[in-house]
Amino acid sequence: MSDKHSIPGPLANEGLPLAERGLFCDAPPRQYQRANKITEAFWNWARAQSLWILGFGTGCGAIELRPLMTSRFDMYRYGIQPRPTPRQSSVFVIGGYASVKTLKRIVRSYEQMMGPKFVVALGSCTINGGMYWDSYNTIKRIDQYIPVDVYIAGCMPRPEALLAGFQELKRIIRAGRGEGQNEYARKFEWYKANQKQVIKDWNMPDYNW
Amino acid sequence: MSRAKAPYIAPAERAAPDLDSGKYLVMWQGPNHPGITGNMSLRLVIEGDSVVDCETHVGYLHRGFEKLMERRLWMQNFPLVCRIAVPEPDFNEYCYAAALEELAGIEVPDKAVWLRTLSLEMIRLASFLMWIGGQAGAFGHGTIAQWSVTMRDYVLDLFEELTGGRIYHMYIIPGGVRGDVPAGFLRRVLETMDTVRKNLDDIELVMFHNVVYKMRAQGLGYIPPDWVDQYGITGPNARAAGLPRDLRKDLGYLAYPRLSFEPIVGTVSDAFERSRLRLLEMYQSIDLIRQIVDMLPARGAFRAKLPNPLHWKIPAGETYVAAECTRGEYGFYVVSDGGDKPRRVAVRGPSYTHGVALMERLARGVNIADVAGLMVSLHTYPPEIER
Amino acid sequence: MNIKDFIAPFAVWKRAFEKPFTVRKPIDERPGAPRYRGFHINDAKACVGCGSCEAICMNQAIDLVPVAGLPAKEGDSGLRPRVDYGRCCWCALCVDICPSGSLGMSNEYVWVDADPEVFRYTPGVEAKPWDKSELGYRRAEGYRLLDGQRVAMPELDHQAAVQSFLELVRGYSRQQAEREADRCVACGLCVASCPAHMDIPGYIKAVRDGQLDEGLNLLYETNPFPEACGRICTHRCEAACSIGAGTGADGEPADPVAIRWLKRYIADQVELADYGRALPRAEPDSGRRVAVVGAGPGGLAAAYYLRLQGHAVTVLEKDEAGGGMLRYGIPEYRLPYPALDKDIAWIQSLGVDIRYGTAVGVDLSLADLAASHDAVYLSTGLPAPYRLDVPGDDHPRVLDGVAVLAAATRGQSLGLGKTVAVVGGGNVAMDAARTALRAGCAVDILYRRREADMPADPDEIREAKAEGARLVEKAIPLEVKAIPLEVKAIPGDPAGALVAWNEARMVQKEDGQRPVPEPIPGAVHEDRYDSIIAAIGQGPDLAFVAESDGIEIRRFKPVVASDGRTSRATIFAGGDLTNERKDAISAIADGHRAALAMDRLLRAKGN
Amino acid sequence: MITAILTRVGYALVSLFVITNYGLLLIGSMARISAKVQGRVGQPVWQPYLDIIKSTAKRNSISHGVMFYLGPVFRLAGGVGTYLFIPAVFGSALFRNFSDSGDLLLVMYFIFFGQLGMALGASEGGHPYSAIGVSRGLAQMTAFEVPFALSVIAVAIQYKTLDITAIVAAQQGGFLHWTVATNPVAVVAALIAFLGMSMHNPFSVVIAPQEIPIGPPTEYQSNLLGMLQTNRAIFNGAKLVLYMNLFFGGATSLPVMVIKTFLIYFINVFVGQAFPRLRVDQSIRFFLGAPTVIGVAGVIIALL
Amino acid sequence: MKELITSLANRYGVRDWKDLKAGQAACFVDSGRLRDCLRWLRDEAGYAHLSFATAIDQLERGVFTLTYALRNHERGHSLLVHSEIDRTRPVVDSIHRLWAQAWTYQREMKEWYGIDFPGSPRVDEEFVLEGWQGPPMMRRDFDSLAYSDATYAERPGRASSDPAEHMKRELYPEEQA
Repeated sequence: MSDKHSIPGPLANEGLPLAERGLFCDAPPRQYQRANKITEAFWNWARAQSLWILGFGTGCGAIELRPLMTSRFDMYRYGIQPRPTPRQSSVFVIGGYASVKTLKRIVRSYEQMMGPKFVVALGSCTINGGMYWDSYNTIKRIDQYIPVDVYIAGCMPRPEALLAGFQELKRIIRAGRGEGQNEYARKFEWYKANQKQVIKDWNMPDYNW
Repeated sequence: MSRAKAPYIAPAERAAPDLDSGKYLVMWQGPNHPGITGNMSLRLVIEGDSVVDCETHVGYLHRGFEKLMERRLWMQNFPLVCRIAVPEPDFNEYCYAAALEELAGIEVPDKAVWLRTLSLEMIRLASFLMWIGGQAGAFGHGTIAQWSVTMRDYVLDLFEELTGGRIYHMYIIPGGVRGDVPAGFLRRVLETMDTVRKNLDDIELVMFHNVVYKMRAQGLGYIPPDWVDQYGITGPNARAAGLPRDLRKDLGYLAYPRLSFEPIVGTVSDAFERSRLRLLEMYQSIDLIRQIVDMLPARGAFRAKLPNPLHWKIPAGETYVAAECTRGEYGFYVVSDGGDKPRRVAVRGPSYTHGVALMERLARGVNIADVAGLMVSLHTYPPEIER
Repeated sequence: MNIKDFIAPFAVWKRAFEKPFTVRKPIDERPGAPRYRGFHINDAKACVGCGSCEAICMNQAIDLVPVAGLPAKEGDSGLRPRVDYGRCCWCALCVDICPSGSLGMSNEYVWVDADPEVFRYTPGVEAKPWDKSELGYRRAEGYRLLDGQRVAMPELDHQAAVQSFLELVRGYSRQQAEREADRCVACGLCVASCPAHMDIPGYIKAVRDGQLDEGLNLLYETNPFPEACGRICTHRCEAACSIGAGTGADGEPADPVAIRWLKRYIADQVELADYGRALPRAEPDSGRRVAVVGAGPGGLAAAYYLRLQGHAVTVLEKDEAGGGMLRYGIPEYRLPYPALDKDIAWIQSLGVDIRYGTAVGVDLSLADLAASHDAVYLSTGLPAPYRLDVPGDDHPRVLDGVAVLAAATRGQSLGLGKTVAVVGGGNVAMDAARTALRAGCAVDILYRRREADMPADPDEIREAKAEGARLVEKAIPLEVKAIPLEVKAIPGDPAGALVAWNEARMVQKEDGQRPVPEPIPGAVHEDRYDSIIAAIGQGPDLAFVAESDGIEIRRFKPVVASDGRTSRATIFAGGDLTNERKDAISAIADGHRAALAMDRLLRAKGN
Repeated sequence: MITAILTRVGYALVSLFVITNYGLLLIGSMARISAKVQGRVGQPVWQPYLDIIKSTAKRNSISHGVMFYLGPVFRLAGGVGTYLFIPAVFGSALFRNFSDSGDLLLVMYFIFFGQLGMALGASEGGHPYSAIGVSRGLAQMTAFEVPFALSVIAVAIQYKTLDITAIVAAQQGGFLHWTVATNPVAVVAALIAFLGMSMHNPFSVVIAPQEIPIGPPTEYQSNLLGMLQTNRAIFNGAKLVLYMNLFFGGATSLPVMVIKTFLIYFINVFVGQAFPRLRVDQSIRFFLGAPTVIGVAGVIIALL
Repeated sequence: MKELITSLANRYGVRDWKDLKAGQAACFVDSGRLRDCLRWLRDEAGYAHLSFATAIDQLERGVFTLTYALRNHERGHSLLVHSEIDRTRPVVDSIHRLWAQAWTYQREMKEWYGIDFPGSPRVDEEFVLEGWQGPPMMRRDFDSLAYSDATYAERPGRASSDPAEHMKRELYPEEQA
C-alpha cells in the first residue's frame, strides 16, 4: 500500500495493442481539491439530488433494481435514474457477488466514471463473500478493489432497503464524505495490486481510459 | 412480413468474417449494456447495420454452483440452488427437492404437492411479467415495462407473505414445503390475480395491437420447427413453432395431472408469436392458480419427516428431474454416491441452448437494433447458462 | 396490420387517469410480511449455545462466541451465535434447526452502513432495534428440522413386568438405534455434564455409521462399564442434551437423544468375545502393584485403567461377586446380571485379580495393604444404611432397602408379607418398591415432599407407579409401632407394624431455597404394613481405616484432592465414599481420574 | 445605433434565458406526465436543473481531442442560433430576437448545424456506439428532413415569404388563419417530421438505451454533458417556437406561447408513450413514405 | 422398450440398462461407440432431444463418467446414456454434428473437466472463466475453498468456539491433559 504518491507513476499499458492505445485518453486518476466550502456544499447538494446509476447489473442484486426503477418504487422521484454509459453515471451499484470476469468490467467501468463517483454495494457477497465464500470464481470483499461508500445488508436487499441505502448515500454526499474517487487515486497502487492479483489476464490499460 | 425459413447451418460451418478486411466492425453488446438480459455479452461483428456474426460470452455470473454443491451437505444446498436462476428460484428448489426425494425415497404429503404447484405457477407468472416488460422495453416501449414489473411486484408480495422472501423464496424444501398458507392468503391470491389479469388485458391491447411492435417483432428470430430438436429448444420457443411440448403435461409432475389445461401452441416461432404465446401462458397461469386455490386441501401435513439434515446420507443413485419453467425444460441431474454430500449436481437450464447456440445462429443477419429484442424474445437468463 | 394497430396503443393514456402504482413512502409504509425473513433475533436466555445453527449454515455465517455474563453451565455452553451479514443468505435454516427454538427472524430489513465491519452482531446480546419484533420468520407450527421425538424404546408392558425380574427395557434394534443416533447434532453439550466426560457425540456417530467397534473403543476410553451404564446411568447428559431444549413438533417438550440407550446398544451389539478386536490390551507389566478396595464400579474402573497401563492390580471385595451397588443395589430387571458380568469379565480378562470375600479391616488391614502395594485405591462406597430416625425404627419389620435389594440379588426369600411401605424418594426406594411389587406385595411409597422433588429418576417413579405402587406424597413418618396384640391375633398373618405419619404441606421458608414440608397439625394417619422398607440413604463405613494410616477424615469421609489423592500420597479414594453425586458414573469417573493420577505417581516413582 | 444593438442583444439574452428555463421546465413536466402514464409519480419538475448542476459540478472530464470538445459547442451554438433567429412572441420587442427577413432559411440551417457538429464531435469519441448512433442519427435526420422541408416549402409558398415574422403576421386574426387550418396537410407532414426531430418514440432509435446506449453522446460527460442538456432545453424550445410560428399562428404573448408550445410538445409525448421505437431503416422508409407524400400534397395545396 | 434394449445391446454393446423411474432409464456404452450409439438413438429410436450432456469425475476409479440425457418426446421417455473415459487421457468423440447446441456442452466440459472433444467448434476457447490458471475446476481434486482462501482476501476478525471444547475450558480445565 502506498500512501505517499498522490499521483501514481506511469504504469505500463501492457497487453494493449499500440493501435488501440490511441483510443483511450490519457487521464491517470488523481486527487482533486475540494472547492471552497459554500460552493462545495452546493455542489454536493446537487450531486446528492441527481444520482445517476450505472445500468450494469453485475450480479443478482440487479433484479431488485427493476422494481426500484419502475412504478411501484419509482426512484426517479428521488432524483435517481439509471444511465447506460459509465461516462455519465455517478453511482455504481455492485449487485452482490462479483466473479473475476465481472470484476474486470467493474474496475474498467468504475474507472470510466467521472468523479465524484460513488459505489453502493449490495448484500452479503460484497461485504465478506456471502454464500459464495468458498467459490473459486468470486471475490469476497469488493472494497479491496474499488472504494465503497455504502453497504446494504440483505440477500437480496429489498427495493426499500436499496432506497434507504441511496438515502444514506445522499446524506454521505451532502456531508462531503463521498470521496471515493480521491480515495481510489490516493491508494491507486494498492487497488491496482489487488486487482491484478485476482484478474489474471490483465489485457487492458492500467488507467488510460 | 418475411418469415422465411432459414437453412440449418451447424455452428462449425459458420463462415468466420475476415475482420481485417475493413468491412466489419466488432461491437460488444454487454455486459454493461441495458439491452442485455442479465450480465452477459454478445460479441457482434457488424456490417453496416446488420449482424454478420455473433458470439455469446457468458461467465460473468459464474459462481461455480456445481462445484460448491459438491462441497455442501444435501440440505445445505437448499438455499444455494435457488440462486441459479434469479427470477425463477422456485424451479430450482423444486427440481432439487424432487431429485433428493426420489433418491432418498421420501413421500411428499399431498398438501405440499399442491403448495409447490401453487408457488411454481405463481413464479411462472411473475417471471413472465418481468419478461414482458423486458420484451417491450427492448423495442423501446418503456410504459409496459413499468406496468408489468409492478404487477410482478404484486405477485412477489404474495410470495413474501407465503414464504418470507421476495426474491429467494427458499420455500420448497426437500420433504415438502416450509409453511402452510397464512390466514386469508388464498383470498389475496385471487384478488391479485384479478388485478394482474386486468393489467394484462391492457398490455394485450397496447402491445399486441401495436403497429410498431408488429413491425419490429414479426419475422424476427424465426425458428423453423425442425430446429427444435436440432438445437434442443424447449418451452415457449418450441411451442411457438407448433410443437405441443409442455413438460407439465408430458411428465405430469406435482399436481398438474389434476389440473385442467392444454399446452398453448403457436404457428410460426418468431419474436411476435413467442411473445404472444407467453402472454397466453400468463393467462393460463392465472387460470391454473385459480384452480389450485380451489383445490388446495385445507389441512394436512405440509412436510414429510426427514432425517437429521446435519448427517443426512442419501443412497447411491442418480436421477434427472425436469420441470417446465417459463423458458422450457429446467432440470437437475443429481448423482449420489451414498454420502452426505452430492457427488454431482448438474443443472440444465433452457437458456443454455437458447442463449448460446440458438442465439448465435439467429442473430446472424439481424439488424443491430433488433439484437436486444431477439435476445429477450428467446427469454434467456445468463445465470443458468454458466451456473 | 389494420387501423386498430394504430389506435389501440393510445390506450396507455387510460392509466394517466388512474391512481399511480407508486408507494408513497416505501420504507415506512411497507413493513416486512409477518413471515418475512429479516434480521436475526435470539432469545439469549433460551439459547443453549449448541451451535446447530453454525453447523447447518452453508455460508459459515455463524460463529459461536463467548458472551459476558453467560457462563458455561450444564446444558448451556455459554456461547451464543454471532451472525456475519457479510455471509448470511437469510435462508433461515438456522431458525429451522434451532433445537431450543430461541432463534428467529424479525421482519426488519433495512440495515445500511458505510462501514463494512459493523455487519456482525450477536443477536439477543447486542441490542438492535428489531430485538422486540413480534413479526418475522419463526419456525412454522409443526415444523422442525430436527426430530423432537425420540425413538420409542421397546419395553415389557407393566402388567407382565411386575410378574418377573425379566429386563424391562428391551434395547434398540439396529434400525432404531441408527434412527435415534441420527437425531444427535454432535454439539457436545452433554460431554461436560457427564462426570466421566465420555465422548458422547463420538460414540453416537459410531452408532450412526455402524462402526460399533469404534464406538466401543470410545466408550472404554472413559468408562469400562458400558453395559451397566447403558442401563442404569443417571444420564445427566440427557438433561443437558440440546435436542431436548425447546419444544418438539407436537408442542410438548422435546425429547433429548437417548444417549444411555445408544451406549447400551453399542455394548449389547458387540459380543464379549469380540471385545478384543475393538479394545486396547494392557501395556506390558510395569512392575508396580496396586490394590483396590471394593469391586464396585469405581474400584473396577480404577483397576481397569491401572491395568491398561501395565500395573498389577488386586481388587479386594468383601462380597462374593463384583459390581458393588450395581449388583446388590440395583434389581435384576433393570440391570441383568449377565450384562454386569460382561463388563466385569472384560476387566478381569485384562488380568485384574479380584479376590472375593476378602474384607479389608477383617481379613487384612489397610496398613498391610499399603505396605505391600505401591498404591491403594479405596472405593468402599456407602455400605451403612441410614436409619429412619423415628421412634420405633428398630422394629424388626423395619427393613433396610439396600439389604432387601441385596437379598433379592442373592435369591434369598424376602419375606416381606403382603403390604409394604417404602419410605424414601430415591432410586433405592423405587427399586425396593418395585422389587417388593415383584414379590407380590402391595406397595405404598411414603415421601416427605412432592413427587417433583423426588431425587429418583423420573422414569423410575413413572414405572414404579405404572407397576402398581401407590405414591403417598408429603408424608412425614412419625413413628413405627408394634401392632397391638388384639389386631395381631389374626391367624396366618405375618407380623407387621403400624406406621404413623403426618400429612404435610410445602412451605416456602426462604426465597431461593426449595420449599420445606411442614406437618399439618392433627393430620396424622396410622397405617398397617407387613414390612417397612427404609430407603433414605446410606453412609460410609470407615471402620477399617486406622488413625495410624494417616488418612485425614472429615465428616466420616476421607479428604481427597480432585484427583482422588488422600492426605497420604499413595492412597487414593473415590466413588460414593467421597463423591457427593453418589451414582455409578461418578464413581467410574473418580476411578478413572484416580487411576490416571496413580499412574503418574507410579511412573514418577519408577524413575 | 450602438444602443439599439446593445438593447437588442440584451433583449435576446433575456429571451434566451427565459427559453432555457422554460425548456427545462417543459422537459421536467413532460417527464412527469410520462410518469403518470406509466403509473408512477415521476421526477420533480426541476430535476433537469439538478442534473445540469450536477454535471457541471463533476470534478474531472476526459477528452478525445479538439473535435470532441467542439461537438457540444457546435450543438449549443446550433440550439442558440436556431432560437435567436426565431421571433418567440409576435410583436414583442423582448422576444423578437434577431428575427429578420429570410430568417427561416437561417433557422433551417441552424437546426442541422448543431446535429452535424454533434456528429463530428461524437465520432471523435472513438466509441462504436457513438459512431453507430451518429450514422443512425444522420440517416434518420435526412429522412425526416424531407417531409419537414416540404412542409416548410409549402408554408413559404403559401405566405410567399421566408420571414418568420411575416409568416406569423399572416396567420393573425383567429384560428382559421393558422396554417393548420389553411393547409392542414402540410402541418401533418411537419408534425410527423417533428416526432423524428425530437427523437421521441417511435423514432428514438438514435438514442435508444436498449440497443446502442444513448447513441451519439455516449462518451460525453461532465460539463460537456451539461452543455448538451442545456442545449436540449433551448433547442426544444426553439423548435417548438418555430412550429408554433409556422403552423399554429405564433403567439402574441408569453402565456399563449407557453400554452401552444406545451401542446405541440405534448403531441410527442402522447405518441411516444404509446409506441415502441422503429428501427432506423424502418423509420427512414416510413419518413420517405407517407409523410413525404403528405408533404408533397401540402406543397401542391399551397401552390394551388 | 424391450426391443430397444436388445437392439442397443446388439448394435452398440449397450449394457447395464437400469430403469430409474417411470419414464427414465440409464444405460452404459463404451466411449468408442458412443457417437454412433447417440446417432442411432437420435435418428432411429426417436431420442431426438438432447437435454444436456455432462461429466462426473470418478476420481477414485480414475475415470470420467459422461452422461448424455436424451428424450424421446413421442414416447415420453428419457434416457441417460453413460460412458466412461480414462481420467488421464480424457478424449472422446465430439457430437457437435448431431446436435447444434452440443458444442456448448463440450466446450463446458473441456473447460471444467479438461475433457477434449477433437473437432468441436471453439472447444479450446474459454467458456465461463477468464484467465483461469488453475486445473479444470470441476475435477474433484481441485479444492475450491483452498483456492478461494489463497486468492481472495477475506474480512478478518472471525473466530468461533466449539461448544464442547469451550465448556471443557470453562468447566473442567484440569482435565485438559
